[in-house]
Parts: sequence; structure tokens; C-alpha cells
Amino acid sequence: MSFLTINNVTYSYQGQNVIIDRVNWEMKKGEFHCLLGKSGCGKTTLLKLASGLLQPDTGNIQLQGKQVTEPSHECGFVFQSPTLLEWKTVIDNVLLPISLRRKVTLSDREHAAQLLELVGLSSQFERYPLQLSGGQQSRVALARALIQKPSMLFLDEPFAALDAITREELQDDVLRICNLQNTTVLFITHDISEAVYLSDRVAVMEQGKIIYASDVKLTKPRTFKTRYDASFNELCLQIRQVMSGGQP
Amino acid sequence: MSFLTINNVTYSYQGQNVIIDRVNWEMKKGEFHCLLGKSGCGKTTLLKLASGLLQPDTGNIQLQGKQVTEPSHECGFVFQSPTLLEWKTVIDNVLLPISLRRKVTLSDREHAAQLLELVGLSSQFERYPLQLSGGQQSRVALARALIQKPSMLFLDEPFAALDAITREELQDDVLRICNLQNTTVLFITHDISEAVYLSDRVAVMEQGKIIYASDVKLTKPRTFKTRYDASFNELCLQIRQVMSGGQP
Amino acid sequence: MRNVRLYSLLLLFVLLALWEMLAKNMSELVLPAPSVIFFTMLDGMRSGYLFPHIIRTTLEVVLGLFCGGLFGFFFGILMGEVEFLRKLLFPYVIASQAVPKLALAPLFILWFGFGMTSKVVITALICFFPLLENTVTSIQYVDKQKEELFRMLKASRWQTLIHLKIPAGMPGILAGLRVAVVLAVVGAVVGEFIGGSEGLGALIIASQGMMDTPLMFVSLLLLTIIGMFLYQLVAILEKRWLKPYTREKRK
Amino acid sequence: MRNVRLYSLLLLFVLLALWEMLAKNMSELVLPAPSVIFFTMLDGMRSGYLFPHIIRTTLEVVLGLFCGGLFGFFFGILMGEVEFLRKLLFPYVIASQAVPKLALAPLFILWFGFGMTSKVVITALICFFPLLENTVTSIQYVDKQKEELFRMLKASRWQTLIHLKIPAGMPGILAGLRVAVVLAVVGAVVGEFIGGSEGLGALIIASQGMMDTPLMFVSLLLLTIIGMFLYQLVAILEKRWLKPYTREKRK
Amino acid sequence: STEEKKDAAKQAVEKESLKVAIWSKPITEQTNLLVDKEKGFFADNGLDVTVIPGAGGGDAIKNILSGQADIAFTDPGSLYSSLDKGEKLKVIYNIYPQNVFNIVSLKTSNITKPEDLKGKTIGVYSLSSGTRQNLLVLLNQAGLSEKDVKIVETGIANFAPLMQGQVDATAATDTGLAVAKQKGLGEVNVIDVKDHLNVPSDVFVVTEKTYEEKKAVLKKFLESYKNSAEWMIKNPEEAASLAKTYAIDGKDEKQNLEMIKLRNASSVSDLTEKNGLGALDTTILQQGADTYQTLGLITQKLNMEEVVTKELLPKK
Ligand SMILES: Nc1ncnc2c1ncn2[C@@H]1O[C@H](COP(=O)(O)OP(=O)(O)OP(=O)(O)O)[C@@H](O)[C@H]1O
Ligand SMILES: Nc1ncnc2c1ncn2[C@@H]1O[C@H](COP(=O)(O)OP(=O)(O)OP(=O)(O)O)[C@@H](O)[C@H]1O
Ligand SMILES: Cc1ncc(C[n+]2csc(CCO)c2C)c(N)n1
Ligand SMILES: [Mg+2]
Ligand SMILES: [Mg+2]
Repeated sequence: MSFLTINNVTYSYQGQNVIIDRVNWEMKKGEFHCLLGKSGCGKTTLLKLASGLLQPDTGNIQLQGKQVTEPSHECGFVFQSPTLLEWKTVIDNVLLPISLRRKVTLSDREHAAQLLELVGLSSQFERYPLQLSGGQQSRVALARALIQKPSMLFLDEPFAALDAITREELQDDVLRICNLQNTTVLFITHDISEAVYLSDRVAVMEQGKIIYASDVKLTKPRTFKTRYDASFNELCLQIRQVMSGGQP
Repeated sequence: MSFLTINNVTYSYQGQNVIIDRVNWEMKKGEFHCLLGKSGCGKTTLLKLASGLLQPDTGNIQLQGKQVTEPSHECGFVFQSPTLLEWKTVIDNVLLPISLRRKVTLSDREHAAQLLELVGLSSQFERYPLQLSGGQQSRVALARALIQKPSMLFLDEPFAALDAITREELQDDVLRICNLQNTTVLFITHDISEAVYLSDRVAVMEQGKIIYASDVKLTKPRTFKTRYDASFNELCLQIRQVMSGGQP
Repeated sequence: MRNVRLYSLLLLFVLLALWEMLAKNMSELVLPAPSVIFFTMLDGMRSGYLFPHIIRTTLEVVLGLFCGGLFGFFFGILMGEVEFLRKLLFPYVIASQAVPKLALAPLFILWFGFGMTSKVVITALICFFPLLENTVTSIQYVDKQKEELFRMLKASRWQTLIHLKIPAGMPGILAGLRVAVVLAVVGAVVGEFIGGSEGLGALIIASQGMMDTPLMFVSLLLLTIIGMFLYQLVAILEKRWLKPYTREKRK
Repeated sequence: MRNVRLYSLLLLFVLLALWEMLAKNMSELVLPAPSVIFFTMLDGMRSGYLFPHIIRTTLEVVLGLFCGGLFGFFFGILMGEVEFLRKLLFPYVIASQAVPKLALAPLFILWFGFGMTSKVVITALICFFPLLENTVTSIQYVDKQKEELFRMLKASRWQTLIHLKIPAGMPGILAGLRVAVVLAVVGAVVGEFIGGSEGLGALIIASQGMMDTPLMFVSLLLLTIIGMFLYQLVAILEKRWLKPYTREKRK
Repeated sequence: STEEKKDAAKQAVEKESLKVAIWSKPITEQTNLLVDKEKGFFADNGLDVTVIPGAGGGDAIKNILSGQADIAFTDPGSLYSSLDKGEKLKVIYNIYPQNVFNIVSLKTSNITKPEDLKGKTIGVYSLSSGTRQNLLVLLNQAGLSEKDVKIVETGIANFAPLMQGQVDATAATDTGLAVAKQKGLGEVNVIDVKDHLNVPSDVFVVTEKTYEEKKAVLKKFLESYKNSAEWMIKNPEEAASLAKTYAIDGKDEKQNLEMIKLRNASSVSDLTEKNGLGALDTTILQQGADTYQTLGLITQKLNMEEVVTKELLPKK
């Protein structure tokens, strides 16, 4: 049974030209899907639709069989820009989702501290967001999305502001955590190899349509060796070609 | 004679721990240098120091032999986040640097339109920034930096929010324009191959220090073939090793 | 939103009915019934008795608002920009506000004469403060990143102001203007209390002397209408100017 | 910034000197010299004559400000959140402001008695508006991205308010509070104008009756001091609360 | 016709301008002062009179002290206070020799003489109002003081608390009482202050300097004013109808007439019968000053002989 179903969805901002054009998509529980596509093709919009932040003009979206009409408690979201609250410290920002639902306990704080350590910000708990570098801010946003242990994660280019090393570390961390919690993840990235490395399935969008989709049949868990696998590079190349307009 | 000289510069925010630690750097007229480094290592800070936005605690910075004490008219800057004015249309945002200096002429508008076309935003002139996708916003910021035809460009991860295809197109465009105008460029990126592809010289920072620097001796102009050059990949690998903590 | 209109009217009628009932059990000297007020107003309009007063007061309000608004905006910018001026002048600004103008009447008349000037000055004095305070605040809390952008573009202080701080602070500034608009009405009336022989404020005093409470309420009603009208005007201006800020919200 | 103190004092002296000179050529009944005012004040302080008035007015201001401030903040939030309420109630809010309270005196006395209540009510009525207006505005212009974040986190309306809109709108809200603080002083005095035998407003009226202009100016001076003191208090609160907003600026 | 205009302009220039600061807005009871355009009492005497409004007798005096006006139409209370502060003033004309203040109580409270007020709650306009000062004068005449009664400031609509029983009595003026009666006040007892100490209600006051420098003009003014007052006494109906346009509160002609008749009555006294309108009685003004001093409303002993001057009074 599918966990998230996007069913023939169309969307346009302010009734102007169509941004999302009859998209269909399906995700099973625990799967990790990546969305690729040129800048401005509608990835973020699709993610917002899937998460219930936007309502489709036509078609429908279902999460665990239920129609999505608004964001759900079970979903975590990392926006394209970090979107932290300037007046809260880093750790309070991470704890925000919790503090909105109940009193923050000591174990919550410990959990937040763990996550911050995981994303490599162990010494910045009490800093304010404006005192962080761009990449540090985006890592705080990631930690915030993870603190609720969501069963569904929507990640919009969470690693775009990170260097190759940190990025690869975090890729592995996210994969591990999601595996552990059997989290379903819809992930947007511009890095083709990142997409292939992470996903069970990748899709390429163009002008609001999904023009290509492919299962990634690499062994799991992925390790650094995966990147040197022949089929890895082949898939990357294929996707590249799709994106640059050639046929798959 | 060097165009930009960074001379034994130290910097710390609010007198806390040292962020930039006795950095020396030199750039000649028309050179393209890339700065790499882990997230939070101080790249943005160094760029802001070099551009005169921040003042070093010790040491000094010289542009064309003159001490840099404040930003100069000859410098363009792309910030890590797009930083557009929400109440101006895209084209007015691009024209902002001009409109601050003199009346905007028709030829300025044409120039702006050209640049917007160059960055692939030909149909969005009259939109407002909030109606653009993340990558589109960052491209507007790039166009804004280019409109003054600056002799020195500071680019802080301008392509981070862009997909591989658009990114490579823009890389070539920027290289071409800078070559044409003999622009000196200091460029921050997280993409090692991007750094190598673009630069005459790359540097790797760690904890406020420049721990590695190397000339890139690939043929110019760079073409898509460059990326498949053996020495290209070798250099990439070397930099990767430096960044992941191994010796060069 | 058509419903709002309906409910608004409904509420109005309920309130009027309540008032009418309340007034029934009370001397007309204290609280005249809305119906009485209405007919008094009708009379005053028909005979043309009210018009010179309305015109006079409106003129004072508009002129005072214009001067005071400009002044407040201008000084708000100056004091927002220059910390020195802010620290230097704020005590005097507060003094000018905390002092009840009614008590300073003779001085104003001494300095600005009996004509309209003194009332315009009082109005301006009363309504410049909210605009000043809001302007000072609004242009100070500007996005740091945008400020850096302007520093990078070597924008002069003036340009940063015009192209960044004022547009970015517009919502706050306009909130100040809306407070100022309403205060301006009070200002003009206070001015007329003191030394005016025309205007709705003078009419209030005169009607008090005559114990003509209905007439007094007519004046109060007219003042409210003037205030509401000006407020609405600002709201319309706001809708025009702040389009880009709210564009996203529309859908 | 120590220089500001110096210049501030200097300016004060220059102004006082000017005033002294101006007053020399004028009847004490119209404009008393600062020196005269000072000695009158000293006398009043020494004899203890002024204290009950000061205490009374301060109490009214503080109580009125508290009630009016809370009320304005609370309704500002309600009206900022619920467009329906905003459209429904704003006419009445404006009416309550555009009407000069002085004219409504008899009604207030009728409803709230001769005691302190009527003055507190008037003060509250006068000072709630700037806070309301600024709150309404401040909580409406919130970063769209942050709003989306809160929607994603399924924050209730209330939580979005508490955790996002109010903190983000704090600078604007505090600007409103600062205007309110100063208006509260005027409000209390106007209340005392109407029917009070104690308080600085009553003292102003009494001194006008006795044509004791120096005493009137002493009252005005004391009012200014109360206003300035409260304003400064809010500024200190602001510095505390808004630290994170301005943290970057310090260096 | 252009020449005519020029002539008129010339005349206007040649007219002596004079500003009269009054204690109120231009109201019906002062119609004679306001209708110069129509009746020309002052213009015909070569005067160009401007009326300057104020909020209370104190304002009128402040306005002459600051040079904003030449003549003050003010009450003796304000005069005494200013003299007490050392101002040099001259009283040149007695506008209303009759005191217009009174104490009004409901028939049911059975207050008929000042002594009955003991222990009662009495409403006054405000701390600075004539109602309070005159109440104190009356109490003083009855051997009572402020402490024997409870004075509350009721604001200008002071009859409402009386009707609602919040006060036992209220201090008012004759015109106030008349209006209140018209609005349904009902049966009341009235104690008139004039029956106990008939201090004039209003006088024309000038500064000593103006007095010295502008004697001729002042004389012309007083003469014109007297004419206007006589006209109003003779033609109350015409005045009432003119008040509709010239007085700010002259909406209701019937009420205008009542006001004007009351003021006409307070403009005359035995003395004015004898010496003509405006006749000054130094003794009663002195008595008033002394009472104000005993009441503590002023601190010094005033000598009204120095202040009152009959020199400018028009002949009968
Ligand atoms: N305004 C500030 N106040 C205090 N510390 C700051 C401030 N800005 C940055 N820092 C700290 O300085 C260090 C360097 O920041 P910088 O922005 O230069 O990093 P960066 O190399 O650009 O990182 P990234 O790749 O994530 O953008 C970081 O550890 C950051 O936490
Ligand atoms: N609020 C909006 N109003 C109108 N048009 C919008 C709005 N947001 C986005 N768009 C348009 O919709 C299209 C898709 O935007 P979207 O943000 O989904 O792109 P994206 O695939 O996420 O791009 P990027 O990789 O640059 O983030 C773009 O062309 C953009 O201009
Ligand atoms: C006929 C007449 N009626 C009322 C007053 C008003 N008045 C009398 S005393 C006083 C207090 C001092 O201002 C005031 C206001 C007046 N002057 N003449
Ligand atoms: Mg996007
Ligand atoms: Mg950076």
C-alpha cells in the first residue's frame, strides 16, 4: 500500500500559468525519493503541495490513505531557506516543534543537543541564528525537522549550502536515521549524485511535469563505495542527459 | 602588481573567538580565485573583509594598492542569500545599483534585460521576488552584481541553489563575461569541481586559516572537455583529500 | 466579506437601539437619544448652520495633519538616523506631548494669533508624535542583510533611507499615520476649545453653555465622521503603496 | 555618547536662558520665567503641597496605562487576527478616539462616579489606541516564510501568535506602547480637568482659576517629568526584550 | 463704483482698531458686541472692533496682558486675582452690575437660604469656575465656609447631577437656570448671590498702559458699547434674531430672546438708572475684593479706589 499518493495534481499561483501540471507520484512507507529538475521547474511547489502547505487546483494528495488538506503532525519539513526565528537561540529553534506541542522536557533538550551534535553544531547551542554562517543555519533547520521523529520528511535542498565533506557526512546520517525510524523521505536536490546516492527512486521534473522516473537499484546501505559503482555513475549520466534535454 | 592583497588579517565577531586567523592572500588583475572550506570555516567572513564590509582586527587589505576601509564602487557582491528588495520588481532589483548612482536610462534597462536573459529569467522581468523560486532569486542577485560591470567580483556561493545544467551554463557565462571585462573574481563554492573548473587558483580554508592553495593550470578557455581532463580530476581529488583532513 | 457589512449594520442598529433605550430613562441633558441627535443634525444641515463649523474644523484637521505629519515623518527620519539628535531632542518631544495643550492655550494664542494658525499648530503638535515615534522605530529595525547590500552598493545614507529604510518601514510608518490622523481631529477640537469662535470644538463649548446636549452630540458625531473618513483615506493609500508587501497573501 | 549628555545639558541651559529672557518682557500671568517656576516648585515640594497631587496623577496614569495598554494590546491582537472583528469594530474604535474626551465628561462622571475610576477610564480610553493600531499592524506584516513554517508545524492560531507574530512584531508594538505612555499622561490630566479636586490636572484648573500661572507651569513640568520617566522605563524594557533583534548591531 | 470701493477702503484704514477679549465664545448674551457689521455701533464711531474669544475671565485678562487685546470683558474674580499678582489694571466700565450667579436646589430638598446649605453636597462647574467662587462668597456671607459643605466638580452640565440626585444643590448662573428650566428642570428653589453680596458679574478692564495711551479711543469704545447695550435693551427681539447669525449658540431665537432679556436685566441697576449704563460702584467692588481675601482666594488687600476709574464712562 502506498504511503503518499499524488494523484493527477495541477497547481498555479494566483491563477496564472500552470506550475504543476497533472503530476502523479507514489511513495511506499520508508522509501527515499529524490526530485531533480531545473531551477524554477516546480519542485518546491510540488513539495509544498505534497506536505499540505498548498492546496492543488485539481487532483488530490493522500497520505496513508487520507486526503491531505493541511500539514500533518507526522511530517517534517526543511525549507529551501533556513527560516529560523532570530529571537530564539539555536537550541530553542530546534526545540520549537516540540515546544508547540507540549512542555519541553530535559530529555527533549538532550535529544536536541544530540541532533545538533549530529549536524556538527555542538558548540553553538546558545547562539542566535544571525550569528551563524549560512551552512550552519541550514543545519539547524535540518535538526529542527528531525526532532519530531516524523514518519514523513520533506526536504527542500537541505544540503545546498554545505561543503562536500559535511554534506556527505550528513547524507549518511540522514539515511541512517531515516532507516532506523523507517521514515519516508521526499528530497529535493540539485546534485545528481546526491540524489542517486540517497534514493530508492529518483524523478526529474521539467516545467511542472515529471518527465523521468527511475528506481535506483543500488545495494543498501549505501557506503562511500557506492559512489564508485559503475551503475551509480551510469544512472547519474543518464539523469544528466534527461535534464539537459536528451532522451533517457 | 597584485590587484587585491590580504595581508595578515585577523578577525573575530564581537571580540569572541578568532574567526579569521592571520590570512594572507594575493590576487592579480583578471584572475579568478575560488575559496573552498567546510561550512562555518570563515569563507563568508573573509569575503566580507576583502570587500570592505567588515574591518579586520589586525592586518590590512589592499585593492589596487589602496587600503580597503569601505566597500568600493568597483566591486560587485553576491551574498550567500539572494537579499532582494521585495517591493521592487525583478528588473528594478537588478537596476538597483545603477539607480543609486544615476538616473536609469533606456540602455540600462536593456542591459538589465540582457543580463536577466543571460541568467535565464527572460519572462519574469515584472515579477516580484517573492514570486520567484529559490534558484531564480539567486540568479537575480547575480544579474544585479553584474550590471555595474565591476572590476572586482565577490561571489558567495552564487550557484548553490541551482541545478547542474543551469549551473554549468552560468559558469561558462560568468567566465566569459569576466574574461571579456577582465574582471577579478573571488568566488566561494562548495562544489570542488566547480572551483577547479572556474579558477586560476583555489584555496582551502579551515578554522579561519588558509591551509592549502594551488594554481589550476588547465587550458583556457575552459570547455565541457575540461571536466574530463585527467589533471582536472586529480586536482579535485587532491582538494577533497585536503578538505577531509588528509595531507595534500 | 459582504457579510461584514451586514453584521456591521446589525451591530450599529443594536447599539443604537440600546442607546435609545438607555437615553429614554435619562435626561436629555446627559444623554440624548440617537433619534433626537439625528433630527438635530438634520435641522442643522438643512439650515446650513453646521456647515461653516464642519468646513473650518476639517480644514484645520487637514492642514494640521499635513504639517504635523510631515514634521513627524521628517524628524522621525532625522532622529532615527542620527542617534545624537535622538538622545538630544527626545526629552523635548516628550515634553511637548505630555503637556496638555489645553493648558498652554494662552501661549499658543500669544504666539500664533487667534486665527486658524494657532489651531493648526496645536493639531500639528498633537499628531506629529505617533508618526515620529513609529518612523524612528520602523527605520531602525531594518533587515541586516539588506543593510549590508546597501553598504556594498555604496549607497549614501540618504539613498539607504529612500530606497531601503522607508519602504521597508512603510507598514509601521503608516500605522503611525493612522494614529496621527485620529489624534489630529482631537487636536483641532482642543485648539478650538481654547480660542475659537468657529469650528466644531467651539460649537461643543457653545452647546455646553446652552446645555444643548443634542447639539454637542451632533458635533461629536461629525468629528467621528471626519476622523473615520481620514482614516479610511489612509487605509486606501496603504492598500496602494503596500501592494508588493501583501501580494503573496491574496490568493 | 557622553558628549550627548553634555550637549543635552547645554541645550537645556540655552533654552532656559532664552525662556528667561523672553519671560522678562512678559507678564508672569502669561509666561513665568523658569526661575520663578523653579522657586514655586521648590516651595510646593518643601511644604509638601504638591505631593498628593503628584501621587494621585501618577497612580491614575499607571492604572490607566495598565488597563488601556492591556486592552489595546489584547484587542489589537484580536483585531489583527480576525479580519471580521477588525472590519466590525474599527469604526467604534475610531469614534472612541476622534471624540474629545473633555466633551464626554458628564457621561463619564455619570457612569463612573466622581472618584478615580472615571479618570482611569479616560486615561485607558485615550492610551489604548496607539497600542491597538500598532499591534494590529505589527502582527499582520509577518514574514511569509516563517508563517509557512508555523503552518507546517501545525501551530495553532494562538501558538503562531505567541511564538511568531508577537515576538516578530515586538518593535512595532513597543513603539505603540511608547506613544501610549505619553498619551496616558495627557489622558489622566484631561480626566482631572473634568471633575477632580486632586491631581495635577485639578491643580492646573485651580491655578488657572487663581490665575497662578507659575503653579500651572509647575504642574506642567511635573507632568512632563512623569511622562519622561515612564517613557524611559519602556525604553529600558525594550532594551531587555529586544536584545536578540539588535544583537548584530552592537559591534 | 471703484471709487466708492476706494473710499470704503480708505475709511477702513482710518478706523482705529480695537480688540476686545471676552471670557467666552461669541455667544448670544453678547449680541450687542457682535453685530457691528449690521448695526455699526462701533464702526460709526470710527472703531474697528474685533472680538477675541477665550475660555474664562482669566483668558481675557491674559490676552490684554500679552498685548493680544486692548480691552478685557471679564469677571471681578479674575480681576482680583490678577491684581493680587501685582498686575496694573484699570476697571473702566461696569457691564453687568447685577450678580448673575445662584444656587439651585430641588424644591424637595427645602434649601431656601444659604444657611440651609450646611452639610450639603453642592455641584460646581470646576475648580476654576465662577460658580465655585460665587458659591464661596455666598457661604461666607452666611458665615459658612468651604469646609461646611461638600463641593464636587460636575462639569458644565451641572444640572443633570442635580436632577439625578447626585448633588443636593448646584451653583449656576441665571441663564443656565433658564435653559435648564426649559429642558424640564421642574420645581426648584433658587438662592441668588446678588441678594447677599451683589458684586458685578462683568466689567471692562484695561491695562494701566493702555489706559494711559488710548484714553480717547477707549472713551469712544465705551460710548459705542453703551449705545449697543441700550439698543439691545430696547430691541431684544431684533437682537435675538440677529444672534442667529452672529452668535455661535444662537440657533434658537426664542431661547436667544430669553438670554438677551436676562442680560438686559443684569445690565441695569439703581446706579445705572441714575448715572447711565456702565456706572461703576467702587464700594461693592471693594467689598468683593475684601471677601475674596477673607476667603483666601487672594492674598493681598486690594485698594479698588486705585483700580476703578470713572473717567472714561460715557455721560448719561
Ligand atoms: N555575526 C556573527 N556573529 C558571531 N559569529 C559569527 C557571525 N557570523 C558568523 N559567525 C561565526 O563565524 C564562523 C565563520 O562564519 P562564516 O559565515 O564566515 O562561515 P562560512 O565559511 O561562510 O560558512 P558557510 O559555508 O556555512 O557559509 C562561523 O563559525 C560562525 O558561527
Ligand atoms: N509565490 C509565487 N507566486 C507566483 N509564482 C511563483 C511563486 N512561487 C514560485 N513561483 C513560480 O513557480 C515556478 C516554480 O517555482 P518553484 O519554487 O516550485 O521552483 P523550484 O523547482 O523549487 O526551483 P528552485 O530549484 O529554483 O528552487 C517558478 O517559475 C516560479 O517563478
Ligand atoms: C455673565 C457671565 N456669566 C458667566 C461668566 C463666566 N465666569 C464668571 S467667573 C468665571 C471664572 C473665571 O474665569 C467665569 C468663567 C461671566 N464672566 N459672565
Ligand atoms: Mg525550490
Ligand atoms: Mg558562508
